[in-house]
Amino acid sequence: MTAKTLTIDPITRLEGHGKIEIFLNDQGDVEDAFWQVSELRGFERFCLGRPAEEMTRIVPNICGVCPSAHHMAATRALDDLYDVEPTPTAKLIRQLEFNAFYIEDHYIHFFFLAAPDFVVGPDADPAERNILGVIRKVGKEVGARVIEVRKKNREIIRLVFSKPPHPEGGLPGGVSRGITSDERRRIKEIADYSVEFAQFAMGLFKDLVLRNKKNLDLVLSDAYQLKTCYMSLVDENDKVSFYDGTVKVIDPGGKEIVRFDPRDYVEHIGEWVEPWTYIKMSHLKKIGWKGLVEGEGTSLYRVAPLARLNVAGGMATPLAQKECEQMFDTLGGKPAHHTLAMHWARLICALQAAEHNQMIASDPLLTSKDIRNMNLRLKRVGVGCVEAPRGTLFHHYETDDRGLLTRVNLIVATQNNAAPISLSVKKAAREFIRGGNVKEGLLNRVEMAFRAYDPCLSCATHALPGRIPLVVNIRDQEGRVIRTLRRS
Amino acid sequence: MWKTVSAGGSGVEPAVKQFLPPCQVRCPINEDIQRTNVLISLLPEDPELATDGIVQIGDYLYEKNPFFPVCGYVCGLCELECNYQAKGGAIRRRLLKRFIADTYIYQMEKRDEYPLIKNRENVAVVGGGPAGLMCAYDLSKRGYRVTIFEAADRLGGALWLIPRYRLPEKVLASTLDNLVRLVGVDVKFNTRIGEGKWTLEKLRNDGYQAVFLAQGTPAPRTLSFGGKLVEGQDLSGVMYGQTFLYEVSHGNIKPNYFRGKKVLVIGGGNVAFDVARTARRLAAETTMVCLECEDRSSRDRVPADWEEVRGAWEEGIRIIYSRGVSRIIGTGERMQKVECPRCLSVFDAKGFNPKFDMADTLTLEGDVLIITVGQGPDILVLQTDGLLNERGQLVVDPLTLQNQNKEWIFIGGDVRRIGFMVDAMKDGLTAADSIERYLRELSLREGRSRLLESQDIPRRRHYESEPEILWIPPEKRMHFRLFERGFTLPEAIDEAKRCLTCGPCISCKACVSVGIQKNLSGVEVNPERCCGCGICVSVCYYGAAQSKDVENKRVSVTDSFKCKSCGMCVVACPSNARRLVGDTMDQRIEAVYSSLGPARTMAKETAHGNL
Amino acid sequence: MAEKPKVAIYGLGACAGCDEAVIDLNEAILQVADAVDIVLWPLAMDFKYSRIQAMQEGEITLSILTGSVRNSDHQEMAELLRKKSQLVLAMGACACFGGTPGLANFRGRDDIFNWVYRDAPTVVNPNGSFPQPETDLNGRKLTLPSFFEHVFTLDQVIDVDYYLPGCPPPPELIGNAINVLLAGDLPPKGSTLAPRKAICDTCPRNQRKPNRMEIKSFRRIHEVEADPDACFLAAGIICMGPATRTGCGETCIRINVPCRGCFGPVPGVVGSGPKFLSTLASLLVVERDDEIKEAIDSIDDPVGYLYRFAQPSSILGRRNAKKSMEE
Amino acid sequence: METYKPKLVCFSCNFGWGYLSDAETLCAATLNWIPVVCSGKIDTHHILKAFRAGADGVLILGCPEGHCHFQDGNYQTRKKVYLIRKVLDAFGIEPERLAIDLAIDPEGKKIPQLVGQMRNNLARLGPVKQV
Repeated sequence: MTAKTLTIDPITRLEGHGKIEIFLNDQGDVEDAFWQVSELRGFERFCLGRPAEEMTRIVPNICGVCPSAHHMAATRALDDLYDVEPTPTAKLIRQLEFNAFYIEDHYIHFFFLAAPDFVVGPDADPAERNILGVIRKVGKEVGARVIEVRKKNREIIRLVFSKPPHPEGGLPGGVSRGITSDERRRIKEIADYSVEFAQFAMGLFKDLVLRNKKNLDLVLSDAYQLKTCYMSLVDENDKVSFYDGTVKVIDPGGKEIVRFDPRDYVEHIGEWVEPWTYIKMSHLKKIGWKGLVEGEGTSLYRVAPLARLNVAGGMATPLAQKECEQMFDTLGGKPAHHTLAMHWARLICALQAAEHNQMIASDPLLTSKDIRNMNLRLKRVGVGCVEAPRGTLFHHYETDDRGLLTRVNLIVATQNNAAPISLSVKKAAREFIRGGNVKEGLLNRVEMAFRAYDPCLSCATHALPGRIPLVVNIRDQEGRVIRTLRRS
Repeated sequence: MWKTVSAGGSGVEPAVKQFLPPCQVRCPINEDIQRTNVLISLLPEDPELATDGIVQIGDYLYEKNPFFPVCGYVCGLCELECNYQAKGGAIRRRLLKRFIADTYIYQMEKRDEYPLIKNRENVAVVGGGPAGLMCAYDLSKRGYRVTIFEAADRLGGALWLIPRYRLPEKVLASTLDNLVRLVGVDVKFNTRIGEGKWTLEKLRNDGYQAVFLAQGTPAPRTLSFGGKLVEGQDLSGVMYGQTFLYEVSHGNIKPNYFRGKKVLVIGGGNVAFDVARTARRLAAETTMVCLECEDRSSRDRVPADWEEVRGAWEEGIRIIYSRGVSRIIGTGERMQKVECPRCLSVFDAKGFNPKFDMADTLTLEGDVLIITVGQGPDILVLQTDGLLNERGQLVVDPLTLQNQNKEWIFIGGDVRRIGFMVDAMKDGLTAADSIERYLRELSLREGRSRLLESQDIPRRRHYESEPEILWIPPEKRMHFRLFERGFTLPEAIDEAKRCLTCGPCISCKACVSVGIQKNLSGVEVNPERCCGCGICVSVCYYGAAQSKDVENKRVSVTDSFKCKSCGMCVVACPSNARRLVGDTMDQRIEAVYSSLGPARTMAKETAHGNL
Repeated sequence: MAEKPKVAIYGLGACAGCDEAVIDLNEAILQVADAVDIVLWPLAMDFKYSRIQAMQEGEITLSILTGSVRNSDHQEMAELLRKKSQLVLAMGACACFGGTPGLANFRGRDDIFNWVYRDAPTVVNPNGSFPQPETDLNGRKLTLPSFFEHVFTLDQVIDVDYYLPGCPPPPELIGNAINVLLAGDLPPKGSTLAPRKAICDTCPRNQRKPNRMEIKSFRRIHEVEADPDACFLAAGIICMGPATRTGCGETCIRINVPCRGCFGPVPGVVGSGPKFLSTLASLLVVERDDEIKEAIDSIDDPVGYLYRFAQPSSILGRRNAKKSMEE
Repeated sequence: METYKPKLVCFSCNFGWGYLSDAETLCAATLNWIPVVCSGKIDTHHILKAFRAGADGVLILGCPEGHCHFQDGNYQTRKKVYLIRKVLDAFGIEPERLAIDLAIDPEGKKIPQLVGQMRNNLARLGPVKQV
């Protein structure tokens, strides 16, 4: 297929939220490739003047897919802003909700977006490569169980924090509502169900990937590796932590570069601006912007499930720890640069969340009435950091002496991954386009890399929604589009 | 230009149950107090420009109450019930009315007679006091030919007993004269019914088809103690208050008549205070002995108005409370002293039944004793005409005032029940209505029983205190000229503005009369929209917006009697569930806005939100 | 078998929370999937734009559009779907009234750009770059959709048949709306497919409200331990409930946080913000005149409450999309 | 250059302003004059719509504090005005474009004067800037 026979699709421009432009040189080889994010909403600015405590009720609008992450980051930022330690019960309730969110989010991603590639196969007809295809292959009851685990965990979110797509109720020093003992029983049931489901999902993954050579090769293949630094929150025992902790960064060789209090994030994280995309490229400020390069000396880092497991000394719960060990054994040790192993790591994180909720459900303090620490002292600056499903998330608020916002800065999970995603795109393009010929697998390759990150562009630019509808434009040296590829 | 656009009244049809401001409920003739207060408040501050308005207000008041100039000097009943009383002092309505009267009495004299066609029956009114005159006034306006039979040589009856320092002769005389002149009432003076040839039967034979008997209470009540007449009332130096005041009003008592004399006045009513203060003005050293106590919150309190009490003690009158008089002791023919045992209580469950502590008795010396403990009708006349029952009581239907022995006789005023001037006036009106019903052969009772309910005080943030009482200092008022200064125009406007206008709009409509709004609007609640949030209830100043529970849900309603259509609830209602019906503000706004020219970046008004 | 009705679900300037709410139909989503042919739903399934493009006008029975309109892409997609659809349902607060992102209308585009790409503390931008609609990189042009100065509601851009507000709408109302609109017995055009009264009508706390509310000063939610049974507003905590359409299930109130108004105004009210401003002012009672300002100032950031979800559809906030876009 | 003529909408309470004058005369003397029965009846949306409709300013004339015929209608309006000014400010409309004067003027002579004064102030501000 030559470039000249390709036609320009007149509706290209309509592809909203992210697109890829690939430029070829005279020889028809890849000169450059760009991943563009085309949205911006400006939450940092229109929140100015708002009372800080209202942020928990505004930031969920950044993203309807991971609203709980923003809500929790805002809540934690308020704790810091008001210099208050939430009561033990409040902390349990928040963690309960956050874990429930982890579970439903990770499984939706795995079954809706990742599983089709492994179950139906990366080379299958795109029309088949969706959840329905998965269900056809593994049975209807699996679909029902996925819906069930999502429903049950969202029931917890609803109970604690109102609407799952727009949680409310986080307050500085606490939460708005306590848990009754009747509710605890239900929470326990759901946590048990979730652990059981997590093990089932883990088994399914192993059947599909580890016991299927083709898939395993895919995961281990060089094409899906990217050597970057990694960042994640870890707890005081260096274990994976979602709700709070210290930020730890390792280099591509696995060596710890820095461990910092989230309040110091400004010293460590830089955001590079490019004129051709609305997303900013996060990198390690102290190393400096080196461009889109991987390997030794890169300032690019990755976040999200695999990063968590790479960075931390281990998982915080026993079953998850066992799975974690098995994963690194399979991948050949830490750190693992296998982008597709993100899926595996994701299932392990979900397992930890489920196990943790089992513990919380049995904690006597859960049903205490002591849900607010009212001992607030406004210190006018607050940073909240959580390990969101898609990676480390920072909310930074500054206020006047009435607690009205004067400065807001947000560093969002997907944004942390923006440069690596661009890098993955370039890498795939170089591999698949030679002499003006575009190999059929290009789109799949790019797509699978994308899916592994589960990028959330609405988060990333505090902009528009959801998972990326992917468009790839291939242009000749004149800049004319010679081919447009899209997931279709 | 000050003008009332519509001359008509406030236009309330008498309803079975009606809300009114408390002042109007208290006023026996339900004068349109609120309406005229509002009209006064809107007078121009320039006296010349204000005159027209004052006259219009006077005309309006006169229609319903031809005695209003007199009321403006002597009657403050409405003030007793004013909602403002508890919040800083009642609205000085009496002085407001006096303010109008002071201009209006000159106008009154210039007024042409009412163009009345008197083609109905002849009616006789016995007694030319407030009751009789009021009845005559009302019947005359209805087209009856009325003749007043007055025993004295002048009209007014007991009104003449009011001391001049409270009611100038000019005001009283002018009011009386003009009343009979304007409605064309025939008056026969010096004609005492029941005396000589003048019997009630004769009146009937002379063609008077109905008679209103209102000859008042010319007979003073004698002093009794423990159910027995107190002896010594025939001693020289002992007199009765009514007689005393009558003589004073006829100019029969010289100034300084009591100089160097100690005058004791027995009684605690308004008349007793009139007597004491009159005596004081005649240079007496005056002491009052009141059975009742000083504590104004007590049931046994002195019945006189507070202003009277205050006036008395300001003027140096000694008031001894809670003492009865058990004995009058004379030296020879002259009274010398009285014995006053302590009164422990005045009323008990049965009513008036005073208890005394005889061990605690005070003896007071005096040169003159004036007994002012009440008055009664001339029983003899009534008996002769067979108007009493076997127990000597008048047989009168209190609703219709019809005598139950003779259906063509109606009885009212003090003779029926001693009351205030305006109570007598009310009887006159009641009788007039009954007489018309009787003569037209209509039911006398149908639709007459009315239940008036008082509006509560509107809620507001600040209440202003009453104006200073405008009394001439005591040392300068020991004469029979007015001791109280009336309002100036600005004072009247200010005081009228203080009125909270508690009453419903429908009984007022002052704003419509002067064109502040074209018509009264009403608040309508759309139950489809009302969510029962109760915000309207919270913001309503008048208690008109109320919430009620319907099937376990709150909804709001508007009590249209209490609602003043101020629109506060409409503005505050977050659901637009309330709207003003008949209000034109929105149209006006619409018209002005659309005339502003091209609107600023007009977006399409979408259907959204309207469905 | 009759052909299944075609349904499109598409997010414009949206957060995907509405899509999540559709998925929250849970088992019922499978019934919907059986009954209809979902021709477009980027969040949940693969799709073909060209298929939409190739469709006849009106071929899609129902398009459910979420999100506000902030750039040229949104506008074009909205217009395309309008053309191809018999019915358009604006779903969620953003599509209906502009939503939270509509607050951006209080800030200029430059203000946002300057902060995000220049002034934020983490920015590293030695070249002073700003995202550009068109970037020239060694002769190669990269384009980005242009960012409108304003956030628009859907009905400022295309004709909308029905509305379903909420942030997001509860799944039950979504299911109901889909059923109603596909059943063919259509409510009047322009209808909002939600209950007609304000939240107090269904609020569990309404019965316990004092008969008369008097607010001396307003308090913020973090300053008080709100009584879980008592009316927020009566306690001086701003709750938009009385000015907000019910139907949400009072989910926020049930977890003891006050309403912020995501369901928008009740029928007959244009802009719940201004209307509620009157309410708040009316309820505020202070003794002394000089305390009025202080009491009013106790409402920190009134605009943020009154216009939380509806700036772009408000009296002063709404803009003519066509005209603004030309500017 | 055409001189800028600001458009001012003036609400005045009938109980405090101009009740002694002829409405038509006053109307002729005061452009865009909206007499109301009580300033308390002026709702927020009335004011915002005025700006929407192209007004450069709104002047509200109410009765003196404590002298409202409807108890506290003027006070209600004063509270609203404070709040609305904050809203206007957020929309980029100078708060002083909304003015309130609580006084009494039975003849209404001051109405055209005050309107003129405020129009001068508005002229200095210039037209309302687009947000």
